[in-house]
Amino acid sequence: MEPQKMTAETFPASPEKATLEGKNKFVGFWLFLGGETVLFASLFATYLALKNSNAGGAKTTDMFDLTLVFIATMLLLTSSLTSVYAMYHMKNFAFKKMQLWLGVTVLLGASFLGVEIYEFYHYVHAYDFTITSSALGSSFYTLVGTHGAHVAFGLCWITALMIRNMRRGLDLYNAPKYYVASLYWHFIDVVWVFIFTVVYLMGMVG
Amino acid sequence: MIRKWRVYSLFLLLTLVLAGCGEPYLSTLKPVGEVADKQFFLTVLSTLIMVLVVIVVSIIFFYVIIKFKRSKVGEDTIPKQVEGNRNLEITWTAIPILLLIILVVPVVAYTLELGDTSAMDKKKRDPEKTLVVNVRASLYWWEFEYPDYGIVTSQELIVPTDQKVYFKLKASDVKHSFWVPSAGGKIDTNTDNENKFYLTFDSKRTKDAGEYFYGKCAELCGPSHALMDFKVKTLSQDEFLGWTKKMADYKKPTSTKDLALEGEKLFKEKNCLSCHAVEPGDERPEAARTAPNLATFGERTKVAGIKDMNKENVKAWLKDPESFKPGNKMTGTYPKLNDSEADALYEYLKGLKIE
Amino acid sequence: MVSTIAKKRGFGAVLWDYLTTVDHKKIAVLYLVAGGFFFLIGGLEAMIIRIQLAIPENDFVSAGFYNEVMTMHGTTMIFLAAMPLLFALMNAVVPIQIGARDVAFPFVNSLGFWLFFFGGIFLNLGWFMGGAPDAGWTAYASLTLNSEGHGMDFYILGLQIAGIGTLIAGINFLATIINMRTPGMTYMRMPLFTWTTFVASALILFAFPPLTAGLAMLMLDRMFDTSFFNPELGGNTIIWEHLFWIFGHPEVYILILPAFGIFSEIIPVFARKRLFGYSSMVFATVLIGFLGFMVWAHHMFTTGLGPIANAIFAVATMAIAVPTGIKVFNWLLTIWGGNVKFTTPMLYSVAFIPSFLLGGVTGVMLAAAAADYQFHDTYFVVAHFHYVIIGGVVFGILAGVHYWWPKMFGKILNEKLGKISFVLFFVGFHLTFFIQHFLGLWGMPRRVFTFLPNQGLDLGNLVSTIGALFMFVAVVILLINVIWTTAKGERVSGDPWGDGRTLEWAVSSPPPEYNFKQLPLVRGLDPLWIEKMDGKKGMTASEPLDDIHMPNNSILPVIISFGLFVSAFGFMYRQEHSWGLPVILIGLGITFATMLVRSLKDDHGYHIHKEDLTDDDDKGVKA
Amino acid sequence: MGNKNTNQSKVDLVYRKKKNAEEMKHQLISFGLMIGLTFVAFLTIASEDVGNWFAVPFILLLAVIQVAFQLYYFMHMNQKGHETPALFLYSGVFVAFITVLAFLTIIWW
Ligand code: HEA
Ligand code: HEA
Ligand code: HEC
Ligand code: CUA
Ligand SMILES: [Cu+2]
Repeated sequence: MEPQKMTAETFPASPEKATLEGKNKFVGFWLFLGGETVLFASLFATYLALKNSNAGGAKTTDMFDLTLVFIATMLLLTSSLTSVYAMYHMKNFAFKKMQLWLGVTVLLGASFLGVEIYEFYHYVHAYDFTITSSALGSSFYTLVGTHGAHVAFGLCWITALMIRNMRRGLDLYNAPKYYVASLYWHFIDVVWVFIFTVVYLMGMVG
Repeated sequence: MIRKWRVYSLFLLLTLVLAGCGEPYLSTLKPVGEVADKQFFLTVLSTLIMVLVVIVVSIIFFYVIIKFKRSKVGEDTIPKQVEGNRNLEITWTAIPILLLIILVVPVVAYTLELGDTSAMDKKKRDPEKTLVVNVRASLYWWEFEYPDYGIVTSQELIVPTDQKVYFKLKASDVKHSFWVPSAGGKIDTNTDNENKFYLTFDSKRTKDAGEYFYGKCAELCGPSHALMDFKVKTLSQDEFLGWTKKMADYKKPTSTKDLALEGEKLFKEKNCLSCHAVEPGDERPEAARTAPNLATFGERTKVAGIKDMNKENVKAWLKDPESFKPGNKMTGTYPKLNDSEADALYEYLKGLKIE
Repeated sequence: MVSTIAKKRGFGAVLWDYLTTVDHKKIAVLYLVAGGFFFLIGGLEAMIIRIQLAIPENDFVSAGFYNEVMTMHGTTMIFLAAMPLLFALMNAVVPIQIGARDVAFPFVNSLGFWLFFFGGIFLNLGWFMGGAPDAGWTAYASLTLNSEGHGMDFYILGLQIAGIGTLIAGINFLATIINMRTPGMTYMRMPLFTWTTFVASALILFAFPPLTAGLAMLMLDRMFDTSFFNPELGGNTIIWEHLFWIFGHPEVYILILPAFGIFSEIIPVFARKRLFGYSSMVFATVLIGFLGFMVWAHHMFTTGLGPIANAIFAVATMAIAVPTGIKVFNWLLTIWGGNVKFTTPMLYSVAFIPSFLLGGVTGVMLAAAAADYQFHDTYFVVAHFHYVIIGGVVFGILAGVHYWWPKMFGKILNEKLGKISFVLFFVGFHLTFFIQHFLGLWGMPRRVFTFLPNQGLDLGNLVSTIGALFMFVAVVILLINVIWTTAKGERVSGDPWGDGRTLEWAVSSPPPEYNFKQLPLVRGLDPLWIEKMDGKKGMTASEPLDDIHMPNNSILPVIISFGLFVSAFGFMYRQEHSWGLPVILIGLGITFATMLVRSLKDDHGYHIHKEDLTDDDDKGVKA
Repeated sequence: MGNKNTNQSKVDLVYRKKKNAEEMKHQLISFGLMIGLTFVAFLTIASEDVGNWFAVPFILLLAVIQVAFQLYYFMHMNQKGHETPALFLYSGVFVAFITVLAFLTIIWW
């Protein structure tokens, strides 16, 4: 059964939780985020245990470049705001605007990823710092790389949602999907806050 | 009839337990030193508490399953649907907590006490009072280094009685674990760092226990993990000092027998020397010491830590170590030996002793 | 009606039905069959262990092969037998117990099964492809990295795939219990099996990610030359030990809590008496789950963490005895004053109490850190965990299988065979493992492929092996029972034990695909019992009769899991064969493309119309 | 698909729009604060004068505050119906915390 077409009047206040499917998605996804928290904690913990194990190679204090990290941080933080903005439009049943702001989110996210890839490339070439060069390298690239992979997955996900629903518009079937994708995107940002603090900023002070 | 059988089986069980109380050189239930004593005390104390718990629960258990059988209560009766009972809940929360407190106090005390190795790190350590032995575990053999005396031995650990013997332990390939059951609990030999602990051996009880104690590798380390045994010999403190002197003054035994001389030659030709040292004062760095030190091989009671020492076994080991210890690191590292070569090597190795 | 149609369909159609099913009851059957199969494999491996150790210096198997058998026994039993069998019971029962028509995510439910299935198959392929895992089920890093051949790769990749399946299955149960309860089914009215499923699923949610992370690191180290665990480049093998046990300890509670739940269902039914101290049972369950995360280092007392860490973890570990004790006494008090009928499920439940008790108290002995320096890695530990696992988990599974068999398949397992099998299993179990406490104390390390004669270990090991033979016979009789019942057993009603208390006994056996025609109204704990005591025959409906929404079947879960299965081969052979990389990409491509298909294609399910519901009266709620 | 919102009146809609706008305002403010916190954190590290004994705990605190904004405003945990998410998220945080604590204290000893 196709979900019925909606109007601004008939669209509920919390479209993400208006159906049982939506409620399930909402709860299930939050549960998933609880698990992700522990996954990242394991990687963070490993990084912290190994962060001085550079095996004679480059140290974090030598390599990290605050400007680059700052730019990346701004890009990702702003993308978090734009995705909030998209959800604001979703609640107001403004489909076009929602799509637009999601588009901006994707662009910002993609630039973040670009900066990160450049950064990795730089470490490899300027410092010979790779995932195999030391325990530090292994744990650094695994932690930051896992975050990067999450960003990449998030980009694909949001893009797919946008394309799939371009013609269809908003309804109660896809609203939870959008909502959950935006939760995911914020979570990526949460993780990044700890990465820039624990890995980069603390890495600068040794 | 059934009664009698029950009593009989109880007796059987008891005799089984008592008769099989383990061998004194291997069993944790036959402690031979202060460390093992403490651990044995905890074992007994905890067992007693547990037996008490088991008895109490069992009494209630048998009471309820016998008393409230349907055949006794009646097919159609519907029991009162009791919700619970606050006082009972409090009781069976409080009593276990009390029992655990009784257990926890000595556990924590002993854990801290047995973990105290500060004496071995003291700047002005008197090696005669606080002996330190460096233990290195490798696939599937043990090396014991006495840094104070510049001695290295393998497979057999010699320790003085009636004093704390401190150990610094590590592994050179994969993780192993150092365990002398009758002298005390184990500690792992890690690949990343050194572990420290101590053991003690009581002179009187070690005498009664026999020639030597069994040591074991207690962490899975590969196919021959089960065969990674070592022996512990105890000497009185004086004897021990004497032993270290002899070892330090070790002179290559000069054999007169042709066969032994032939063996010595073979030992060089067949590449043995590239791994095995034949002097206790091995000065090569650790990484180069890739095989057991054979300086006192002639005094060992076991070949490769596991098989009885005799000509047959030594020769069999030399010809095909794999059949003794699957996956050992000696197999295939030297040219094949024929029977007479093995004879010669045996003759030579047998002569490697202090005197 | 439904079942007669099923009988007439060909084998192909039935197979296709099970491959594509998203019905929790059919997924339960899948878990039961797969988990049961792996239990037999694991048991066979146990028999090889015991035969090899029957006499000193035996050469029934070689040292290397023994390590493979021992490793695979532990890994198979924990990951591929015990957990899936519990999942089978959870899937069969929990949605019905809370009065739901389905789980929250039927598709994910099926995906969880197929991931587990393909992971399990992959893990076992090592037997046929040049070496099974051989570093113990704990796979300590230095040994794993040192292990030759592909054995440990099978372990790493197989568990990674199966682990993801378990994780999403856990999320599914959580969401189901949170969202799908029928009107009136408040948290504090949920049956204990549902509660323990809930807490165990939460443990899965938080315990599996560290395992995932650890396995990923092992994989990177083994297959991509990183150095997490390579001390020469600054790595540290202890990290793996921590990650493994941060997962591993909660894992044992993931196993035991659902078993506790099963006993808490069975004992009240056959004692005809409400569970004593329901709320403290719930409280104890949650507390055990919580404490379970703070004790993992008791597996590492001898690692050298230092006396203070050891002391802290010793105290924390012992604390778990308290909530567990609360449970034990509540079970006893449930029987007290009851009217006990000793059916096979009840026999297992009653036998569980003293058996598990013995295992539990030796656990507390192990927790005494300084004493554990002696016990660690000896047969004392082997005895401890088989007492809790078999006396707790396996007894629980066997009790649950006998208890819910009629619900799942419409026939009661033969009671006579069931009781014979129980007696043999019970006697064999104690014979096998009681003596092992002493073997450990007498100085026998675990994971040894042989032992020397005349060191006081000969008789004990022989006794242990004889006990294992008893268990073997018991399992064979159980199999016979299953076959006999399937062929000859008689069909039963919805409430075959007569004293059912919870909602699953309010629907027919087996239940219709939609479980409840109308969702039932729950008025308290043990809802069916309450209605029965009020003289009613069944539950009161909480809604008018209406169309029922059902999810569509789908083959996609199988394909998604298969993709990962394929890519695992690529990962494994990447370093030695040039086809490795393409295979990785193909495999992952299959998986991700299928996931994309799933998300792009709308799947709204279908409806069973109410007109089609009214004519068969014995299905669903009797209004 | 039981949608029970068909009878919503226009008044309701206006009210909702206003509420949404209100919420968006809060979110904008928290975004501003987050950017500010980030600035402070980077400046703390960039400046030579701040000692590490202060800088490290300080930036960690800033991170926690920032993440709280993210969770409570951007991810709506301040709204009703988030009790279960909060329970599970905090359970995850608890496990995360002891994991990190353990790795900082007993991995190297
Ligand atoms: C279902 C599985 C399960 C369960 C439930 C438990 C339960 C417990 N376990 Fe066990 N354990 C394992 C499975 C399990 N374990 C496995 C598989 C291993 C080995 C892993 C490996 O190395 O391969 C292991 C190993 C293991 C060790 C490490 C040993 C070593 O390797 O050196 C320790 C140490 O503390 C331990 C402790 C405990 C404790 C304290 C409990 C407690 O939860 C028990 C609590 C229960 C009771 C105590 C009984 C009832 C209580 C009362 C009646 C109240 C009164 C009681 C008292 C006052 C004592 N376990
Ligand atoms: C759920 C968990 C579980 C279960 C149920 C069991 C069940 C059994 N285990 Fe256990 N075991 C472990 C988990 C489990 N085990 C773990 C985790 C380890 C540690 C591994 C490690 O160190 O890494 C271990 C280790 C272990 C050891 C120690 C090995 C060593 O350290 O070297 C021993 C030794 O006796 C043993 C014995 C047994 C026996 C006799 C059974 C019996 O109860 C089995 C009974 C079942 C049967 C007898 C099935 C009979 C089979 C058939 C009838 C099928 C035949 C037909 C076909 C296949 C078609 N196990
Ligand atoms: C790769 C280096 C290597 C070479 C070359 C080598 N061995 Fe060994 N040898 C070992 C190792 C390692 C062990 C310990 C094996 C074990 O116990 O697992 C050992 C054990 C022994 C033992 C038993 C030691 C004991 O303490 O009981 C003897 C004897 C021995 N080797 C003699 C020889 C002889 C003779 C040769 C030459 C013909 C030889 N080895 C060549 C590595 C080597
Ligand atoms: Cu070395 Cu086991
Ligand atoms: Cu544990």
